[in-house]
Amino acid sequence: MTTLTLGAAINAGLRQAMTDDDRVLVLGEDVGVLGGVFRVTDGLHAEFGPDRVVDTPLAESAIVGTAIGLALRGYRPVCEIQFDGFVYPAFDQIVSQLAKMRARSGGLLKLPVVIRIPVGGGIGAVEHHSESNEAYFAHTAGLRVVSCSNADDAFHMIQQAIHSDDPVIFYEPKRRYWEKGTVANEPSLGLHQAGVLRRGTDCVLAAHGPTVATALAAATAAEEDGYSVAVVDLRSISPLDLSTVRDLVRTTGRLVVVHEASTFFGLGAEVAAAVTEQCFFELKAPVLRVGAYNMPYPPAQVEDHFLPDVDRVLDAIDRSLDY
Amino acid sequence: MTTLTLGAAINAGLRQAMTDDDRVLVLGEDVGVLGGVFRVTDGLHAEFGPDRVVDTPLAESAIVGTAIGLALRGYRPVCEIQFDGFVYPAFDQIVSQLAKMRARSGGLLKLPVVIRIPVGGGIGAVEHHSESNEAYFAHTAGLRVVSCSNADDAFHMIQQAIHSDDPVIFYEPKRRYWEKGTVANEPSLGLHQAGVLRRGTDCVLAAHGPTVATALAAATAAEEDGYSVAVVDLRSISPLDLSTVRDLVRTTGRLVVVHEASTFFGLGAEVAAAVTEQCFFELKAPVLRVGAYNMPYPPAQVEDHFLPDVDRVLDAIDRSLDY
Amino acid sequence: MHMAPAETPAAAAWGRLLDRQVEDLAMVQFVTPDGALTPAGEEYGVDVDLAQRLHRDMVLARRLDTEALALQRQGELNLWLMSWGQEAAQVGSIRALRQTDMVFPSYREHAAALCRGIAPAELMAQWRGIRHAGWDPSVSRFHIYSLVLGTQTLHATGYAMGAAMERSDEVVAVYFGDGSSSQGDVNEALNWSAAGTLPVLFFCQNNQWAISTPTTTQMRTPLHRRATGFGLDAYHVDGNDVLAVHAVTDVAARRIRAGSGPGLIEAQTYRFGGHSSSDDPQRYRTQADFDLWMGRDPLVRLERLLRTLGVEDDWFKELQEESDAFAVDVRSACKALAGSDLCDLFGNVYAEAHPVLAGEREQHMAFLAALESQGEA
Amino acid sequence: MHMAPAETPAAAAWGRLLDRQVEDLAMVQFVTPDGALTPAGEEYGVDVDLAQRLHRDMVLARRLDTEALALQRQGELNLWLMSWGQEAAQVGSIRALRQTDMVFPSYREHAAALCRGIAPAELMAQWRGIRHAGWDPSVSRFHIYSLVLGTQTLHATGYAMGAAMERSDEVVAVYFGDGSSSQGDVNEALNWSAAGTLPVLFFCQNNQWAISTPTTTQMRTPLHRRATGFGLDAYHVDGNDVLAVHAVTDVAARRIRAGSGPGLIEAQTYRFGGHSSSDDPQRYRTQADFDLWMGRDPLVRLERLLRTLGVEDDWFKELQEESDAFAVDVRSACKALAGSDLCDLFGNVYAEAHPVLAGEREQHMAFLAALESQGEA
Ligand SMILES: Cc1ncc(C[n+]2csc(CCOP(=O)(O)OP(=O)(O)O)c2C)c(N)n1
Ligand SMILES: Cc1ncc(C[n+]2csc(CCOP(=O)(O)OP(=O)(O)O)c2C)c(N)n1
Ligand SMILES: [Mg+2]
Ligand SMILES: [Mg+2]
Repeated sequence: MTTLTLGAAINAGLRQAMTDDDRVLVLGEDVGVLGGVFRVTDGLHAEFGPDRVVDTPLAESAIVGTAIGLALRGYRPVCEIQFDGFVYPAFDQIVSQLAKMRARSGGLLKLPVVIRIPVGGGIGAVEHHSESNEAYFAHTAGLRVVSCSNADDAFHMIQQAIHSDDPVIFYEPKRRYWEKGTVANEPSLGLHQAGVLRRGTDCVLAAHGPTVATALAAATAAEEDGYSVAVVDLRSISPLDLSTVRDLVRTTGRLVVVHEASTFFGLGAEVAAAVTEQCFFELKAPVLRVGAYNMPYPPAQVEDHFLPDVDRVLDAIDRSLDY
Repeated sequence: MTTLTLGAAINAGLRQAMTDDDRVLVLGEDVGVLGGVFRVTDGLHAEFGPDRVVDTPLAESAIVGTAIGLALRGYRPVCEIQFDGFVYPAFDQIVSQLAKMRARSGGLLKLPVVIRIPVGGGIGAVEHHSESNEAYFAHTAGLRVVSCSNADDAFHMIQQAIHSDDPVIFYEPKRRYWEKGTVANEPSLGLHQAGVLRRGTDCVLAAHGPTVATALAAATAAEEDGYSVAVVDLRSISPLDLSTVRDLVRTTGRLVVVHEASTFFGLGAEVAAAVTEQCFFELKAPVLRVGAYNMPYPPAQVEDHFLPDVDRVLDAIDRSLDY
Repeated sequence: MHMAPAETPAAAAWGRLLDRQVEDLAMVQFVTPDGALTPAGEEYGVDVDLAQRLHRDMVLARRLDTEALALQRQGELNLWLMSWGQEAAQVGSIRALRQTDMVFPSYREHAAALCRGIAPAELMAQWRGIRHAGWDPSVSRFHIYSLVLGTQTLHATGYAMGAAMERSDEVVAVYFGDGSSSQGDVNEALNWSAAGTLPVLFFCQNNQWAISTPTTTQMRTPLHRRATGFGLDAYHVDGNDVLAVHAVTDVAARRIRAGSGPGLIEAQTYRFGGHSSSDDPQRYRTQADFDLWMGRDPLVRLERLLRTLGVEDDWFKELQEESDAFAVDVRSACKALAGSDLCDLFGNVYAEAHPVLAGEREQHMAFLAALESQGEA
Repeated sequence: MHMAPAETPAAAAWGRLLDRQVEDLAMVQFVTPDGALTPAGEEYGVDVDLAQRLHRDMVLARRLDTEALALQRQGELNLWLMSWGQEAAQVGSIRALRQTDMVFPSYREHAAALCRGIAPAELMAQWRGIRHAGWDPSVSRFHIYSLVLGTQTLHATGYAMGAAMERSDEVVAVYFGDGSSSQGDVNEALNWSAAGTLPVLFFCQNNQWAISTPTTTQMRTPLHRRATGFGLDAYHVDGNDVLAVHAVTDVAARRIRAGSGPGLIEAQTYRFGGHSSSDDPQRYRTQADFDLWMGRDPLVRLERLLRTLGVEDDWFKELQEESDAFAVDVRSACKALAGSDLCDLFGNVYAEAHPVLAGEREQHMAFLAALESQGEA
């Protein structure tokens, strides 16, 4: 049991995985000497050397494409994409190659590649540095997509992702990198299990990554108004741990999904559709979604109004309770 | 009023648009002398010359990237992506540049670019040639996404897409290219309006592109079993014409969405979430989804079992009616 | 090559900046189309035994192609892309590598695949729509085909990063076409492998067409020149001359094994057939072009040379018989190819348990069962 | 440059294939770091009036940079990326173009932007988080910044396709960095523009670093050599020598206007500051490196030359005063920059009506209204 920031917890998890298995490599832009622009790989280059912590040329498609080649040779590469908005040049390698290669080979090949992506807004960044693109990858068969929200999960989930024989998109909530938390020695959940952070009887909030803290704050605020609100940290976006959500919804009959990505074709839609199908008669209100509007992430000056905040979540809870 | 195949109708629509406005250009791989691998641009090179019908180098990112440059100069480029599975190398240019450039410029710039994509399965093709990727683009703010299902729509919608001052992803159902239909002189609907193809009182089927014919066949089959099933051709995927769907659902209380893409994070999820939110008390059953399983498109030999067919749609109607 | 600029004093003074253009490499050729040795061929010498083996590889590869196209026409294959005309480029190059060198093909490398022991049935499975890939790359050290153009060049580069890290003397070979060289991925691979001094051998079959698009539309300079610009060792070879391809590949591979970094071979060739069985090349290229290249057939030229060098008629007859027997096998192997069930494919997507997919599989099985019981009812 | 391969007869015979390596271009320099004219500079001659104007551009650009960094440190800007050290590369190149030539910048081209009449406030708006782009490209013919590296090279290429089609004699210029040259897009643009003989001028500021990654990690050969390989006219210039940059750009632009196809200028330079205001360059580069390049400061060198050529102290003093006044304007302009409301942004996404977004806007307004009435309650 130790206390770390979320960023340092990922660093520690990477170090542990590299120590445990020398087939684990880290590659990306500025991950070596600099330790990454968020310092998540700090010290790894000094400790494991330039063969295992590779400062690459500036080409995302090649980062993922060469990681595929490395994986085919038996390595377990962990790629860093510097910011969410820079993963798209690698989209073809991720979607057509990384995701599909196992199925294409008839199940012969395995591709244990992790792609780490600092994700989301809230740090006052310029354009392309605050995107939430989990829906693209969740809609892509062959990938696993996970999202950590706190130091403990960060430490364990990065290792679980590296241990997975399947490709994993690993989201890191960049505005939470500096938040501290205690880290247990052993993981309490599997990589693809949701975590129930708070029980409640009136309504359930489902969130992941950066909006988990928002959901918790909203639940606390709602309590002051006399409502008992449960919070579930989805943790895994693909596959979704629907049974955990469903069990909570069966008690409350109400569910609000909170995420930073656009609601249109986003995570909230999938959760809403699936939960509604499975809990049709238990639902007292439609599943509501709180997320981004259908516009590109706006300039930093207005991001506080754009990001789902406690007020918007409370408003959704109210609307749900009003049904 | 004339009879054309769907492919020929797009060809005629392109010819009309190019005749009407000499800023309209066509560019893509093999679109010139060959007329495209599906012959959709047949004859345009001979008629309009190599400046306006451009056989490009083999690079999708550059096709879209140069189209953006042409649009900034006042042209209205129509790009052809040879097959659905080859749009991903252009993903960054589409998502970060084409979609966002207007918003990024504060509304100053306009990007009237159309990207034509032959889409979907059913022609016995090899891998990467049968994909349905509308969800990626629908989740991308700044784009418009449309899908034609018949010759009449194909002829008019391609022209409406070209007239649009916004970027449009234009899906062409490749297995329907050879199906004939009558083409009216004037369009009956706006580009983003859904079309009600069949009225019914028990259940609504919503489909687009290649699965519209499947939905119609299922509705006919259901009629034989004594059920009255409505069919709506969504036509526009982003924005969605929800009010048309909603009006139908208010009568029936039941909705099944049919598409070829994976259901997980797909169109059906968005339609289900949105319709459920708006028609919560009218729904007699949860919105059900018939689409692909969460796996890469399989080898051609089993595609008939993979694609949503009449039986799977009927099964979903049954399940809906059973609630 | 360049239009003269308006002559100003500045332009005059600094025009010389541009004088140092790269010269294109002369194309290496050992055997002329009519089967005679060139001076270079004389100098290098002919290993007749090797030449016979290469000839056999080419003859069988061509036979597979002919049979497969016929099978496609009969509806036994959905599609076929012939390597017809490119046998020398493929056979000459792959036979100069070690069996342990990993190869990343594109999708037209059937001749190379056969040399790696991949069975015709394994090759045809993909085009009959049975499987996406028919063979096990860990056995043949020949990766599955990549249909998304150029993507495999980066996989080869990554694989070679591993080889370099392990101080292995492997060469990692990757095949791609002239058209594919316009893709960003291919250029990233050229650059990345050069910057990292990686043991990659890029082998471009410049068959002059990417479907209907000629090489002149793709690029201004020949590809080997571009490769030199990136810092690769570049070679230009007559791709229809199997002996020259073999020799040049041998040199390139040796240099790469010795640690000099990546190399690129541009093999000048021509595809005799359409792009695929769906393509009609007469829409975009001339009969004269076709006839010209028919006169440069790689098999004809080697047969002429071998006969000149004293290889007897009997040997060619035996080869013909072998080829006929092979053709029978190809046809029956193709027709025997039956696939798996959709239900089996759910298990191929992920290496580890996946609840969503498992649920979908159950759903599908239930649907099938319901359908069947309805059918019975 | 290459390790010797194991010497075999084949390798010996064919090793000469590799002898024709491209020579790197000598770097054009007119003014040495201590302000003396080189023989080339002597030959070309100095237009003192032009030199003074370029100097003024550089001084003001540097002042903007200094002020903006200070404003960032005071919390008035969220981020700032300095062009400090690269003023000569930017000013020399853009001033050699016509005002009507369209320019596609990357994100560090503040010196170039100022030359195009873009106001400091317009430049700072983006980094203050007010807008994504602060100016109207149709006025300045300077496109908005592209932060996704290299993407703008394709936009320039497409824009140039239009120019070529219209038989215009425009040059379309595009700026990018050494690191960005590893991106697929940039290489696609080099290839596409060469294949199409398009009027694009690629201008690479090789400042030797991409954040912490040195150019040696990005590439094996200098970029100008790669460009030659693609078939572009390539130039290599001292990027800290504004007169040389101006002259070389002038030559390149003339050739492009005359229809000779694209050109690439590699300007050797150095960024004095961190990658951005968030970056600490001491983590990855040495003081010695910094000091070396400080000795090659573009402003110092031109000032020395100008003084040698007889430009009086007064002129420099006046410039200093102008710069001080400019600094005051910059500071107040920055602080005056206030943005729009989120509500206004809904209208910027699509040019035409969009029901989903319109609905969301309404929803948002209703939410705000409710919030407000709650606040009142
Ligand atoms: C990314 C991508 N874009 C387009 C295609 C469609 N396509 C298949 S083969 C081909 C031409 C390839 O030409 P080349 O690389 O010269 O290889 P060749 O077929 O001549 O062997 C095209 C355009 C594809 N497979 N992948
Ligand atoms: C596609 C993409 N990947 C990564 C980044 C993050 N990033 C911003 S600037 C930069 C370095 C760019 O180096 P260079 O092209 O040499 O330009 P310089 O900053 O030196 O002017 C990186 C990696 C980005 N903006 N875009
Ligand atoms: Mg070719
Ligand atoms: Mg740089």
